[in-house]
Amino acid sequence: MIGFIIFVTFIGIITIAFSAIIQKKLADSIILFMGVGIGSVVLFFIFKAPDVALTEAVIGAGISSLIFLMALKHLGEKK
Amino acid sequence: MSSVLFIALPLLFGFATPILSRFGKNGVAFTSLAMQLFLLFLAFTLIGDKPYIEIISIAPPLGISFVLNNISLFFVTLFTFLMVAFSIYYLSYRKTDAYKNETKFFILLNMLLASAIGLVLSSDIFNVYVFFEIAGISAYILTAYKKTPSALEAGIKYLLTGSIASIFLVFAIILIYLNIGSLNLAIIAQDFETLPYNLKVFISILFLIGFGFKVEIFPLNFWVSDVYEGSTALVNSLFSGIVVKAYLFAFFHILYLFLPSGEFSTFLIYLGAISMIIAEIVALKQTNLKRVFAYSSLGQVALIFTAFALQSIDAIQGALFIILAHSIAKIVIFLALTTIEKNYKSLDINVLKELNAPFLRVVIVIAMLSLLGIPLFAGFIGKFLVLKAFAVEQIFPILAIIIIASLLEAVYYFKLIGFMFEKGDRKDKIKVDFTHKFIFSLLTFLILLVGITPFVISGFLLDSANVMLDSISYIAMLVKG
Amino acid sequence: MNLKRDISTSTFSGFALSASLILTFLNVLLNNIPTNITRVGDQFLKLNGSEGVANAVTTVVVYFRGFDTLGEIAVLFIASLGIGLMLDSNTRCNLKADSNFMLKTASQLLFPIIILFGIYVMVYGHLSPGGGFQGGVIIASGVLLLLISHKEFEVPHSVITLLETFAGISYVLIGLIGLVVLDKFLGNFLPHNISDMGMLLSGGIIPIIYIIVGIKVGSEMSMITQNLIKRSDDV
Amino acid sequence: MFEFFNQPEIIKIVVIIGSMTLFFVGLFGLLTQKHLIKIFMSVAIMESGLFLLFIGLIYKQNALAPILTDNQQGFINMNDPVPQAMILTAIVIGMAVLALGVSFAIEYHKLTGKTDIDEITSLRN
Repeated sequence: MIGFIIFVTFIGIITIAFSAIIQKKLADSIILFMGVGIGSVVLFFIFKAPDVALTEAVIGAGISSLIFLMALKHLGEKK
Repeated sequence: MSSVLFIALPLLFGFATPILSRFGKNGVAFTSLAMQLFLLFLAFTLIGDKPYIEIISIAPPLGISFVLNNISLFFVTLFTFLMVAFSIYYLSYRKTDAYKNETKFFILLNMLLASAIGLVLSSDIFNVYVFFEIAGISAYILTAYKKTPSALEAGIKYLLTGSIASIFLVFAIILIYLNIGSLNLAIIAQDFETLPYNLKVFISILFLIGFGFKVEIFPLNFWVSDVYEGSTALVNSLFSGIVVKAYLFAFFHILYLFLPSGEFSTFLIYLGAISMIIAEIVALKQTNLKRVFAYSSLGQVALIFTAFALQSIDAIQGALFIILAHSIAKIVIFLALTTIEKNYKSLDINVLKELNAPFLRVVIVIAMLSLLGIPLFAGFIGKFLVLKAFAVEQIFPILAIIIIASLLEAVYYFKLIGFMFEKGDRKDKIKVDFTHKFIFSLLTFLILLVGITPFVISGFLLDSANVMLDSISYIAMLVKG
Repeated sequence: MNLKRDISTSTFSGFALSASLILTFLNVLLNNIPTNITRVGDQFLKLNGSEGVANAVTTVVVYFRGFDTLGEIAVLFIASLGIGLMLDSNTRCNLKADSNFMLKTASQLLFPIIILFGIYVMVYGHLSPGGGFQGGVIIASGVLLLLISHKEFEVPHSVITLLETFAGISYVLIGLIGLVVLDKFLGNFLPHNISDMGMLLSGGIIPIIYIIVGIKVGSEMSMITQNLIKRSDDV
Repeated sequence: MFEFFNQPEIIKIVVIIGSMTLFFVGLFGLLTQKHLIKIFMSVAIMESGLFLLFIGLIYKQNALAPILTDNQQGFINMNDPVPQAMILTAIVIGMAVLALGVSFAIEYHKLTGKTDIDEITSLRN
C-alpha cells in the first residue's frame, strides 16, 4: 500500500510542477508551486523523515510561496 | 585551536557588528581592521621552518574536521593579507565616498573572509558546500551593493548561475553519500576508486559543473565579465584576489584526493587551455577597463587551472607562484582603477590617455608586467615553472597555447601602457593620499621582492606543493583523527 | 493568440536538451542503485546515545555537524542583511486596504497561540520533530499574520537587532567555550546523562544551541518578511 | 497490484524516476521560461527533486524515524539521520538564496521595469 501511495504522490507532484511551470498566469502558477511543497511534505513524512517534513512544510510550502507572492505583487503579471 | 579561530573570529565579528555599530561608525572600521591584523599576525606566527599540521574536529573521524597544513596556511595568510590591504585602502577611501550602510559592508567583507578560509580549511564535503554558499551569497550582495541597474543586473546573473552551480554540487554530494556513505574527504577518497566506472564519471562531471561556474572555466564563464562590469572596481579586487582563488583551491584539493590522475586530468588540462586562449582573444577587443581586466583575470585563472590539472610538483609550485603574483597584481590594479574612477567618473579605455597620475601609472605598469611574466617581476617565476613542468611532461600543445596566450596578453597590456604614456591632453592631476600611496607601495614592493628574490618563498611553496599533492598522508592523517 | 510563436523552437530545444540529460541521469542512476552499505549515519546512531538526546537528527544537526549549522545561520544572516539592503527605504508605507474588525480580532487571538507553538517546537527540538529552524520560521509566520492584518504594526527593529546579535555571538562563544574546556569546537561541556534521555532538561548544550538557533532564525525571518511586505512604493 | 509497489526495489526505482522527472521539469522551466519568478520557481523545483531523491533512496521500509520514543530500546533499526540533517540545511540555504534573488528582482524591476530574463542584457556587448 505504502509503495502505491508513493507512486501516486510522485505522479501528482510532477503533474502539479509541470502545470506550475507552463501556466500563463503567475498567480495560478504560485498556488500550484505551493502544491509541490505540500506533496513533498507528504513524501518526506512517508519516508520517515519528520524533521525534514516539518521544515519543508514551514519553508518550502509556507515562506517560499510568500516570497513568490510578494515578488508577484511588486513585479506584476505582465512583463 | 588556531584553525577554528580563523573562521570563528570573522564570523563572530560579523554577528557582533550590529552592536558594535552603536559605538560609532569608525569603531566598526577600526575593530574590523584590528581583527584582521590579529588574524594575519596569527598566521605569520604559524609559518615556521618545519611543516605545520593541525586538525580540529568534532567527534573524529565522523564529524567535521579542519586541517591547517602548509598549503592551507599559505592560502589563509594570502587571503588575510589581501583583506588587510583592502581594509587599509578602504579606511582612507571611506573618508570621501563611503559605501551606504557601511556596517553591512563590513559584515559582508568579514563573512567573505571567513568563508574563503573555510573553503580552504574544511575537509568535509558538505561543509565545503556550506562555505561555497556563504562565499557565493556575500559575493552576490557585494556585486549588487550600489543598487544601480547594471549592478543589480550583474547581481541577478551571478545569483542565478551560482544557484544552478550549487544544485549540481549538491547532486554530486548526494550521490557520493548514497554510494560511499560518508562525507569525510579522506573516507570518500579511499572508496572512490571502487565505484563503478560510469558512476565515477557522472559524479566527476556533476562536480566539475558545480565548481566550474565558480572557478570560471570555459563554457561556464559567460557571466564573469558582466559581473565585473556591473559591480564596482573596489569589490572586483576581492573577487579576483580572494573568491576565485578559494574556489580553485577547494576544487583541486578535492580532485587530487578523489582522482589522483588519469584521463580526467588530461581533459581538464585541455579545458583550461581552451578557456585561456578564448579569454585572451576576447580581451583584445574590450573597451571597458573593468572588462579588460575581467578577461585577463579569466585567462590567468585558466592558466592556474591548467597548471593545477597537470598534478606535478613543479606545476603546482608554479601555480602557487602565479596565484600569489596574480592576487597581488589584480588587487593593485583594481584599487588603482577605483581611484581613477573616483576622480574621472569613467572607466572607458580612453581614460588612460588622459590619466594624469605618475604614481598610479608606475604602479599599474608594474602590476601588468608582473601579470605578463616579465623577468624580475613576481609573475615570471610562476609562468617559468609551469612552462618547465609542461616541457618535462612533453605536452607541447599546451606549451604552445600558454605562450600564444601570453603574447596575446602582451598585445593588449602594451596597448594600455601605450595609452598611458601617450603624449596629449591630460586631465586634472589625481591626488593620491598618503594611505593609498603606502598600500600601493607595499604591494608593488612585494611584487618586486618576489620577482627579484623568489627564493625567500620558493621553499615554503615547494613544501606546500608537496603537501597538496601528497593525498596519501592527508588521508592517513584524517582517518587517524 | 499565436500558437506557432508560443510553442517556439526554444521550447522544443529546451525540452530535447533536458530530456536527453535526464535520460543520461536515469541511465546512470538506475544501473547503480545504491545497496545497503554501512553509512556514517549508522555510526552516528550508535554514538547518539552518549549525548542523551532523543531526536537523532537534532544531535547530528547541532552537534556532529555543528559547523554546518553555524554556516547555515551565517547564510540566513547575510541573506536577511542583503534583503534589508535591497528593499530598505526610509519612508515606509503600509498596505493600502485596511483589514476589517474580524480579521484584526482573530489575528490578535491567534498570534499568541502561534508564537507559543513556535516556542514549543523550538524548546522540544531535542525530543520530538522540530527544532530551531522550524520554530523560528513558525514564529516569523505569526509575525507575518500581524503584519498583514494590522497595517500600522511594525517589527521593533532595535529589539530584533539585539536578539539576533545576542544569538549569533552566544552561538560562537558556546563553541569557543567547548574548544577551551573539551578541546573541540562546540564540545558538549554541560552534563548530559543518558538516564535523563527524554526529559526536557537533557542533552547538555544541544537544546540550548537549538533555542539560540531558533531565536536567530525567528528574528531574521521576521525581518525578511517585513522587508518583503512593506515597501515605500507599494503598488 | 499494491504488493508490486511495496517491493523495496520498485520503491527505489519509483523514487529515482519520479524525482529525476521533477528535476527535469525544473530544468525545462529554467531553459524555456522568461519571467524571473518562473526562473526562481524552476530552481526551487529542481532543488526539491534532489531532496526527494536523497531522502527516498535512504528510506528503509521497516525502519523507524530517527527519534527515540517511549517503547523503544535504543537507536536501532532507524533511518539514517545524516541525510535528514543535510537536507534540512540545504532547504534553509535554498530558501535564503531564493529570497535574496527575489529582492534583487524587485529592486531591478523598480529601477528599470524589466522582468524578462531575455531583456536583462544591458551589460552584454
